[in-house]
Amino acid sequence: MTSAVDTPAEESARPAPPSGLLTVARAPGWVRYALLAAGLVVALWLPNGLYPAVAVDILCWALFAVSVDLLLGFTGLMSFGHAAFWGTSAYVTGLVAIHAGLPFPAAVLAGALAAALLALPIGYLAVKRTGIYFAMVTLAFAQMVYYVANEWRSVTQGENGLQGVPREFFGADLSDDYYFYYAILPIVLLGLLAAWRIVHSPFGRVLVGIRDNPARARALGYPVHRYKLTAFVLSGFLAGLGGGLFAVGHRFVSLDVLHWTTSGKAVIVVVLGGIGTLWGGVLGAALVVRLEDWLSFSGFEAIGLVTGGIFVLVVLLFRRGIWGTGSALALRWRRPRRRE
Amino acid sequence: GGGGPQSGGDQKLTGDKIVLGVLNDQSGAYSELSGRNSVKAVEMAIADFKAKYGDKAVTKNISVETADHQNKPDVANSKAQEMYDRKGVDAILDVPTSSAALKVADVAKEKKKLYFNIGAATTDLTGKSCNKYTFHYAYDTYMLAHGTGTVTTQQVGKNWYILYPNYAFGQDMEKSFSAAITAAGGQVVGKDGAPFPNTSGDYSSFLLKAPTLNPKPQVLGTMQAGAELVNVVKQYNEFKLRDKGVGLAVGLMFITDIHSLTPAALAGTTYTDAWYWNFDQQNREWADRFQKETGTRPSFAHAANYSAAMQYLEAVQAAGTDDADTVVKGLEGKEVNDLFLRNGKIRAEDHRVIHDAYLAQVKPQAEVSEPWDYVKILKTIPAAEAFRAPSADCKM
Amino acid sequence: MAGQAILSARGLTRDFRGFRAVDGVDLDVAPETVHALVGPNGAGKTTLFNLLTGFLPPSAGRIELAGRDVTGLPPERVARLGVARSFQITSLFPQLGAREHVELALQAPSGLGWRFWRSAKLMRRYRDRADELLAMVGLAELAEAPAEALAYGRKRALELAIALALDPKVLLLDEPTAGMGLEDVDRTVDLIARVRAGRTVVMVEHNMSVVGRLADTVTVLQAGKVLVEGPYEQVRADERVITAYLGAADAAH
Amino acid sequence: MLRIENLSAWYGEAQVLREVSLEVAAGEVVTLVGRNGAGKSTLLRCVMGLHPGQRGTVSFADRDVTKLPAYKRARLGLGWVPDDRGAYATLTVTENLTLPPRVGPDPWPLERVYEAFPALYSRRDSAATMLSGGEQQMLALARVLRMGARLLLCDEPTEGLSPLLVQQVGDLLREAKKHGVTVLLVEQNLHFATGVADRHYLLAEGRIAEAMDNSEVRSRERELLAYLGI
Amino acid sequence: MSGFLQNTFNGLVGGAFYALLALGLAVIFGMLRVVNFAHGAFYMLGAFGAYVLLAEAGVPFWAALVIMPLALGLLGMVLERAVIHRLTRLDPLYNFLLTFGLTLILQDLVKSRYGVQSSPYATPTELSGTVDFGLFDFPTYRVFILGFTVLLCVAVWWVLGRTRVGMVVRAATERPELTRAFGIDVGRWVTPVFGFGIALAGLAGVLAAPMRAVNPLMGADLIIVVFAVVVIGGLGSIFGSVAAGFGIGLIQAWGEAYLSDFPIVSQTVVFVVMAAVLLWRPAGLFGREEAPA
Ligand SMILES: Nc1ncnc2c1ncn2[C@@H]1O[C@H](COP(=O)(O)OP(=O)(O)OP(=O)(O)O)[C@@H](O)[C@H]1O
Ligand SMILES: Nc1ncnc2c1ncn2[C@@H]1O[C@H](COP(=O)(O)OP(=O)(O)OP(=O)(O)O)[C@@H](O)[C@H]1O
Ligand SMILES: [Mg+2]
Ligand SMILES: [Mg+2]
Repeated sequence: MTSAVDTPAEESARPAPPSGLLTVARAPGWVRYALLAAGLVVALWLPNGLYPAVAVDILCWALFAVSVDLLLGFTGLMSFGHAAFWGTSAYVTGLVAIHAGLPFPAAVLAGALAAALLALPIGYLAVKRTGIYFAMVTLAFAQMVYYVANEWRSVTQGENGLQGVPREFFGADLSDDYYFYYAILPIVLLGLLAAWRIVHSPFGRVLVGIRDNPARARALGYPVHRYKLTAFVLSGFLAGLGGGLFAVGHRFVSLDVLHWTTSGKAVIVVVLGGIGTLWGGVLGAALVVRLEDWLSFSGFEAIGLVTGGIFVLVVLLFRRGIWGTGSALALRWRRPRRRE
Repeated sequence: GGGGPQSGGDQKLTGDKIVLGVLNDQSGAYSELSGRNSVKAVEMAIADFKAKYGDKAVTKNISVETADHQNKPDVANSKAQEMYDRKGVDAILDVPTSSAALKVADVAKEKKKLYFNIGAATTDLTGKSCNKYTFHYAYDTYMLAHGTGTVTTQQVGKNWYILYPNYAFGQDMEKSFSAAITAAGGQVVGKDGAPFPNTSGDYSSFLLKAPTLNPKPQVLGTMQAGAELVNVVKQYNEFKLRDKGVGLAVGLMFITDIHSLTPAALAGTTYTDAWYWNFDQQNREWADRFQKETGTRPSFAHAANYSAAMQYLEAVQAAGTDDADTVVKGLEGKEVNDLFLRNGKIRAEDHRVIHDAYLAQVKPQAEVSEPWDYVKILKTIPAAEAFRAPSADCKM
Repeated sequence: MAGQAILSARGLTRDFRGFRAVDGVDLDVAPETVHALVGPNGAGKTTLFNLLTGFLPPSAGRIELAGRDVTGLPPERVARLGVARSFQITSLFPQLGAREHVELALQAPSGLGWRFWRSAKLMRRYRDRADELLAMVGLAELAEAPAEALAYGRKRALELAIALALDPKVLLLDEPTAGMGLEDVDRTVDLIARVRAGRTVVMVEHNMSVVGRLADTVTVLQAGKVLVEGPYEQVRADERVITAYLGAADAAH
Repeated sequence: MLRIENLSAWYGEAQVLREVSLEVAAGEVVTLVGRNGAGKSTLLRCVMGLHPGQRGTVSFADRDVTKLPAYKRARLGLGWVPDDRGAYATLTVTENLTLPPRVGPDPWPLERVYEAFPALYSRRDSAATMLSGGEQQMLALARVLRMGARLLLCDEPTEGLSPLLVQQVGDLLREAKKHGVTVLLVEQNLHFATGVADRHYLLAEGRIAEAMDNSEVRSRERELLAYLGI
Repeated sequence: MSGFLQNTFNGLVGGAFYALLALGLAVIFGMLRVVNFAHGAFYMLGAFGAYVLLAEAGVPFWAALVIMPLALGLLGMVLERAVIHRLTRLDPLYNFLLTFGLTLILQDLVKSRYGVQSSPYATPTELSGTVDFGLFDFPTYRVFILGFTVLLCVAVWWVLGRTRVGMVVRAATERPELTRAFGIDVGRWVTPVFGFGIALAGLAGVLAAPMRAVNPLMGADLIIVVFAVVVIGGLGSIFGSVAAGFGIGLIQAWGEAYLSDFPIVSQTVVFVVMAAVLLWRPAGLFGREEAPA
């Protein structure tokens, strides 16, 4: 169908773009505002209905998922090593908070910047490949970061984890997760807004073009690798934002934040929520975090069986994820059936 | 044992009930050493407590909450908070994995609720991370090294080669072992930190090196645990080190590890045990009850969970209240003997719970007369010797 | 002529694992002309295009654009320097609408594409120009349709609109009329004739009538080498071209 | 040889073929002409058994093959030259040629194929998608000849070929015909079509609008061209 | 000298496992464009199966060496038919995700039935001795592994690269419809190849049982190293995967032996090599630049 004569190297065989893209954008304005308002109300209410620590986790994971979706859904790159950024930021945030005693937003910012910095070399190497290669390469690099953190005990405390990360905020008492939730909510909303802005910016348009046909984008004069790298770094920053908040939220950091299962979980969250839907990631985060919380008290031992099973089902039956399926159904409902 | 409630007030117990929380690994690497069977052990303790006090008990409303922390400290963190805050848990038990254990100690301190750690080995729990509400039961790296290092040096060979996984636990173990060996008149002729985690599962370069050292080591001390220990031992046998005159000592081994490797692969290996189910009649009777409940023999962690639950309930009974500070006061300095704690004492200085430990040796296959009866006890190490002196790092 | 050539190649060579697809090609494209590249299948025309636009690095040789050495530059840089191309095998963004294609192309030189903190509504500023270009290629009514839903001939037209949107100095068209119906071919020829003013066009084409109507100069490639070069009528009559390419009974379809 | 009766086909809800019936006798070359999107390629895919949404009957060599899967139809002697040329990226040129089993009484030996297409010979060990557009077209045609298919379904085999090669393809089809091969040809190039074919069907909006013979096509060429060119 | 040779030998044995696993991955990827995340889980099933056969039916190692690959191959075929096959037309990422989910399921299934403790498995008595190489002696079992693996890799390479089988399967994977139109019953070919790749993983598992801890998580981290190995060798390149597998095994063994003060080296060397390869030859050492992703 395509010939490598026209589009050399692997770009010729780019994967088909995931479906379900940008469907929501076509929903009428009032629907979008209603959804937004509903989302805000839920976000404000959340720690009253859920255990606040769980609500905090949901916020952090929402950012993480959105950062992964920014790459997967809008750039066509599946990072299976995003734990590297989430985790690095968690460590840096923790260290800064412990040793410099800065207010936590500053520490989190430092962590996110560190994550973005790390995303630069990893991204530089990884964006040379696409599709499944990209997934494997990011996975491998993340594993490398994991080992380095594991060995660098003088800094990371190795297996024991970085204990006692303070929640310093100009002396305010945030030790109760309930208040802490409201303290970080603005940061998280800002992060989500940033992701939304990126997707709906001229830059985001170029990314979608690159995702669909990189060779064509190059012929238009877009430096594809640099765009991808920029997206990667931005995504690393957002993941770092989530990771930093996660560290402060739990008041400590362990190696788990860098483990590949964390990367895998992030992808699960995005796929469950809906690839390329952005808000789907938030929904997915809420569901997965809540589900895990429930499972660990349920006495049901095979957590992997449930998460793995859900995952398989989603991949087989609902590839658009919850958000994608929902909006597709809504659209169909508005315009019942096209005539033959 | 103490009598009934000292003052008859009914509202001494929050919500007129006692809730014990077992927070441990129910699906991962430690789920068999403790896991859901620890919950069973705690339930046995509650039953025994109720039987013992009958109507005199502070309350009949004693229950167990349990959660799986999947060996993840962040999960442990939220679960512990949730247990204390929402599930009304008065004391959390077990918590294997050092990072999770340390994290929960933090939570206990903040929430001012009791915490009995059983599953973790790190001495930090009674060192720089100690706190008023945390008690460390069962074992720690010092205990493991001290017993095995001293006795094996005296009885098997003076020259050691130590192989340890290169992370906090392994490094800790290596230091403690080296100290114990030197103190007993032995010598560490070589030591190597193997990668941790060791994905390749291969230890052959270390095992090849061992017999070529000068002077030749008589004992290979391996500090690996769980699956990594299994790898080391399998390859130890493959390279026929025993035939080459290098014996085996293991830093941390559970009865389940012996079961995995089979006694044949380990015959003659020495290690320190905190408790052994077939040590005496008392243990054996309890082990039989346990087997009826669970279908398997108990590890020392199960017995320790039972004991910790029992001691907590006794303390509440004695104090007549579940107020944490009062209960802690009652526990501190208490001397106890029970199923698990022999010549036990709950040290006030660092909340280390000390007790007799045992130097065990794996029996040759021929001497194994029933399932799970894999070791003989070479020596009982008295409580005072088995654990380190209170650390100066610990400031309550 | 070499002095004023806007696009020139010297000794351009490209090997694929021991196979030489382009073999020491010297090419000079005079400014503001239409230069056709013809030759048998597999002669190396598309490969030559890929070399000229930076999609493939040459194994040897040198490429100059208006006197500037562009050898080995990546495609996006070459494009920035004013060289636009279309693809022999249609290459679009399947999920984007026709207008969005053109807008993306119009935006490319501006650096607006980096503004990840601005709203995509900024791109509206290109709308009028985009609609103009779409009208030019006969796609005015189809501005909203996603590319994957367009019929083959429409896709080719969109390719052309995109290339024009870059307002290139040099326009490289790879078989712009392949797969088009007769009327579309005519329309395309007219279009090229219109847009060539102030531009240089290099095109690969098998349709000799199209070549005849448009080309000032024709270069015939064979087996990676230049066989003949000259004005259309002269090339067409050349004995070597007839045996290698046109065939005895010239089929001017 | 080939008989199609009341064939209808859909893409999802959109119907692209409507009750098409046509017949090709043994040894005949028949073309199918029609505008872009008329459904010509779809018709060939239906004959090959590759189109899921279809109704009607297809019989080949007096045998109803409507229910047969594609690979069984191929084994009966149907050879398909797809419109996208169908070159395998992961196979070399030689492998592309030797992949299909031999199905007919007169399969071409490899040497003969390479003799007819020297360009392919020189690229025999390259991955097939590395070939130029025209070379891929040759490969697709050469492949069904090597199979020895009895009925060739050729979808625009001259697209992108140089004038010289177009003539060669014409020669090849005429020669195949001489050896008793039947051809159903989809073609935009009327000039070429009249050169090789005996009869023509005009497909419009999913129906057979007209059946014509060569002379009729020649006399109405202008009109037809205008029609086909939209 | 003999120490160096011994370490080299060990590196090759360690590499043999990487090579076998990478080979299975490469076969599946090269033929079906599926990156099988569950490969590590099947390796684990191979080892575990050997244990279960021995413990519950007294089936010895040699028989397990035949039975397990066959059984897993069959399971692989069922899987391919039931699920993998539905996704082959989509972005290969979906199959990557699917097999990731499958990994979680398989691990947990084994875990909930047999627990997480390592299960006992002894070296077969015929192979439990040592072979004397003059300069040094070496466990017979390791010699066996090395010889067996090399033979197997050569055989697979020959079958897939030099026979019609490989060709048909590559074609069937790339364009199933087209291939059907050429008279080839695609389902009959692709499914067994997937099964075969899985069988290779199972075989590696059985071979590992006597020398590695047999537990539900044994394949989990290993598979990531193997991914790096195939990226180094060139994904889909049979020869590249095998060569890179042995190469990484060697480097790790030497690193462990001579840089034992820096365990980080042997842990990360594979990733560092991968980064270098990506910089220098993005398609991998033996991958084809043009190979589609
Ligand atoms: N990436 C590649 N790898 C190997 N060979 C290639 C590659 N690209 C092109 N070729 C070979 O180089 C030669 C020239 O190909 P090219 O596509 O330039 O031909 P062309 O003149 O455009 O032909 P057509 O008119 O058929 O499109 C062909 O023989 C082709 O097989
Ligand atoms: N995969 C598909 N999904 C939906 N519609 C399709 C698909 N393929 C073809 N069509 C539609 O079916 C109709 C017939 O297509 P077909 O490819 O058979 O036409 P054709 O006559 O071969 O045209 P061309 O001359 O452009 O090759 C067209 O309107 C086309 O848009
Ligand atoms: Mg070409
Ligand atoms: Mg068609």
